[in-house]
Amino acid sequence: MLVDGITCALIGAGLLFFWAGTAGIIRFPDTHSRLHALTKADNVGLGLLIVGLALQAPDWLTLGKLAMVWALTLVAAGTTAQLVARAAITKPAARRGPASTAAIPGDTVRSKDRAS
Amino acid sequence: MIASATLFGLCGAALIGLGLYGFVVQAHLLRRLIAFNIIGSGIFLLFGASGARDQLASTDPVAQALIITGIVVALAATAFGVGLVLAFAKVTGQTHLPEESDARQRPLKAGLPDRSVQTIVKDPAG
Amino acid sequence: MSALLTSAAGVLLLSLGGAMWRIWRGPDAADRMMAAQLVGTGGVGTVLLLAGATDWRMIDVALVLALLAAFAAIAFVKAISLDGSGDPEESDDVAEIVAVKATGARAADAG
Amino acid sequence: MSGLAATGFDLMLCALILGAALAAIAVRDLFGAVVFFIVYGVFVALAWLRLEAIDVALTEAALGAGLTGVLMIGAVSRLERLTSRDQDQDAAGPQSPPTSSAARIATMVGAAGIGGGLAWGFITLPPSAGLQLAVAENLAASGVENPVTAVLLNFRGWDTLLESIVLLAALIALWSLARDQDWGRRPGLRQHARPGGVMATFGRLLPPFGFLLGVYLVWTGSAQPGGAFQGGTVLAAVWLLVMMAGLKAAPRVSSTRLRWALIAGPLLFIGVGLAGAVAGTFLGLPTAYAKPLILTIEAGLTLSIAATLALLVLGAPMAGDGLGPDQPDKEPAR
Repeated sequence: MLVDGITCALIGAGLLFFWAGTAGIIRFPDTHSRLHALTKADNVGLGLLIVGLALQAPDWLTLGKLAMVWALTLVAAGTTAQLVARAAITKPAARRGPASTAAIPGDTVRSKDRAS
Repeated sequence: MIASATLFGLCGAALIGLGLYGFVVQAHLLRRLIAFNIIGSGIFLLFGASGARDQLASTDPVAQALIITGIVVALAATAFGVGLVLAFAKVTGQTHLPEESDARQRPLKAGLPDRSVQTIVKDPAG
Repeated sequence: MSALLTSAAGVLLLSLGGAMWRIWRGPDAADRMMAAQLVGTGGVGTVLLLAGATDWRMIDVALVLALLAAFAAIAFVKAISLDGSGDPEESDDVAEIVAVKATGARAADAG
Repeated sequence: MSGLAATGFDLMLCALILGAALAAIAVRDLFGAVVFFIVYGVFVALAWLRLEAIDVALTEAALGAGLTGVLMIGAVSRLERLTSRDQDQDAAGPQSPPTSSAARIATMVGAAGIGGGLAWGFITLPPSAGLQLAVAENLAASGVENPVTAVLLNFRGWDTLLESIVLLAALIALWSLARDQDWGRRPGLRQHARPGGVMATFGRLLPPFGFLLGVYLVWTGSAQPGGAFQGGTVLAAVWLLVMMAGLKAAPRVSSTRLRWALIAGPLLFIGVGLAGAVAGTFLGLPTAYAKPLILTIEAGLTLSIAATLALLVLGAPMAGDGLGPDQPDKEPAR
C-alpha cells in the first residue's frame, strides 16, 4: 500500500515535469530556451516516471529494461540537444528548414569547396 | 464503455478517407507519398481492429502477422517511391508531375527544359 | 492501480497536444524537430505507463522507441548541414559565430 | 473505473492520430509535414499497444520512429538541393494544389464517402471468432509459443518467404534508378561527421545496446512478442546510425559480402522449404525439429531484412553528393 502511494507520488511528479516541458515548448520565446524546456521533460520527467514504475516491476528483467530505457533516453536527449542547438546556431538557414540551405544559387558548389 | 477495437477501427476508416483526400489534392510528390502511407496505416488499423473485435484476448495472430509484413513492405515501397521522386527531380528539377502544373506554378528554372531533354536523351535512367 | 496508471497515461498523452501545436507553428525547423522529440519521449513514458497498467511485455516497445529517439534528430542536423550529409560540429567557425551571437546578434535575431 | 480511464485514453489517442494525419496533409511547410508524419508513427504504435498487438507495435515503433524519419528527412533535404529554391513555390508548399476548389470539395465528398462506407462496413461486420482458435489449437505443433511467430514462419511460411523476396525486389528496383556510370558505387550520400564529436560518439555508444536489443527481440520472438522483422528493423537502424555517424562507409552495391547478406534469409528459407518438400510438403516443418529450424530461418531472415531495409533507406548508388547529372564521375576522397 505504501509502495503504491510512493509510485503515485513519483508518477504525479513526473507528469508535472512533462506538463512543464510542454508549457515551456509552447510559451518560451526562442528556439534555445525551448530546447531547455524539452530536456527537463526528457531527463527528469521520464526519470521520475521510471523510478515510480520500477517500484511496481514484477521481476529483475523488467527492472533492468526500465533502467535501460532511462539510460537510452538520457543519452539520446543529451546528443539531440547538443546537435540541434549547435545546428540552430551555426546555420541561420535552419530558421526556415532544410529547404533553405540551398536557397542561394551556387551554394551547393561552395559547400563542396568548403567541405574538401 | 466503448471497446478499443471499435474506436480504432473507426479511426482507421477515417484515416483512409483523410489519406485519400490528401493523395488527390496534394501535388507535391513527397507529400503524396506521406498521404499514401497514411492510407496504408489506416487500412492496417481497420484490418487489425476487425481482427481484435471478437477476440478473447489480443488481436488475431494471423491479422498481426499479415500487418507486420504489410508495414515492412510499405516501407520498402515508400523507399522506392522516394528514389523515384529524387530521380524525377534530378532530371526535371520539379517536385510535381508536369500534368499537375497550373498557372500558379511557374517553371522552376529558365532553360531547364533544355537540360532535362538533353539528360533524358543522354541517359534515360537519369 | 491499473486504472490510475491508465489515467496517468491519458494525462501524459494530453500534454503531447501542446507539442503538436509547436510542430504546427514552427517557426524554425529546429522547433518542429524538438517538439517531435518531446512527443517521442512522451510516447516512451506513455508506453511504460500502459505496460504497468496492462502487460509488462509492452516494455520492449518503449526500449525500441528510446533507442531510436535520436535518429530523426540526427537525420535533421545532417539535412541542414552544408552538404546534407555532415555534422554541425564540423564547421570551424562555430566559436566565431557563437561570439557574434553573444555580442551583437540579439538585435539582428529579433528583427 | 478502469474502463472509463481506458476509453478516455483511447478517445484521446484517436484524436491525436487523426490530428497528426490531418496536420501532415494540411501543414504549409514540407518539413513540418514530415515531422507530423514521424509523430503520427509514434501515436499509431500506441494504438497497436491498446489493441494488444505488441508484435505490430514493435514493428511500427521501429519503422515509424527510426527508419521512416531518416528516409523522409533525407528525402526533403536532397529534394530541396536538387530543385531550384528561387521560387517561393515549395516554401508555399503543396498548398498550391492544382485542383480548383470545386474539385477539392468533390474530392472531399468522395473521400468522406469511402471512409464512411468503410466505417459502416466495419460496424456492421458480422461477429466472427477469426483464426485465433485455429492458431491456438495448433500452436503446440508449431515449435514456438508466440502465435504471431508461429503464423509468420510456420503456418503462413509462404507469405513470409515471398515477402522477403518482395523486399529484395524493391531494393533492386531502387538500385535500377542509378545512372549506368554510378553502378557499383556506394548507395546514398557520403556521410561524414567530426571525429570524436558528439555525433560520432553517439554512433559508437548506441550500437552495442541496439545490437543487444535487436538480437534479444529475435531470440525472445519464439515465446514472446518479437521476431525477425522487429529485430531486423532495429538492427537496420543501428547500422544506419553507424553509417550516418561517419564511422563506416556504406558498402558498394557490387560487394559480394553484401549480396550474400541480402539473399541469406530467402535462400535459407527456400533451402528449409525444399528439405521439407523431400520429406513431404514444401515449407512443411516437422514438429520435432520445428523450433531449431524456425530459429535458423529467423537468423538468416534477420540479417537479410536488416541489410535490405538499411540499404532501402540509403537510396540508389550515386557519385559524390548526388547533386545532379553534371557531377564528376570520380568519387570524392573523404
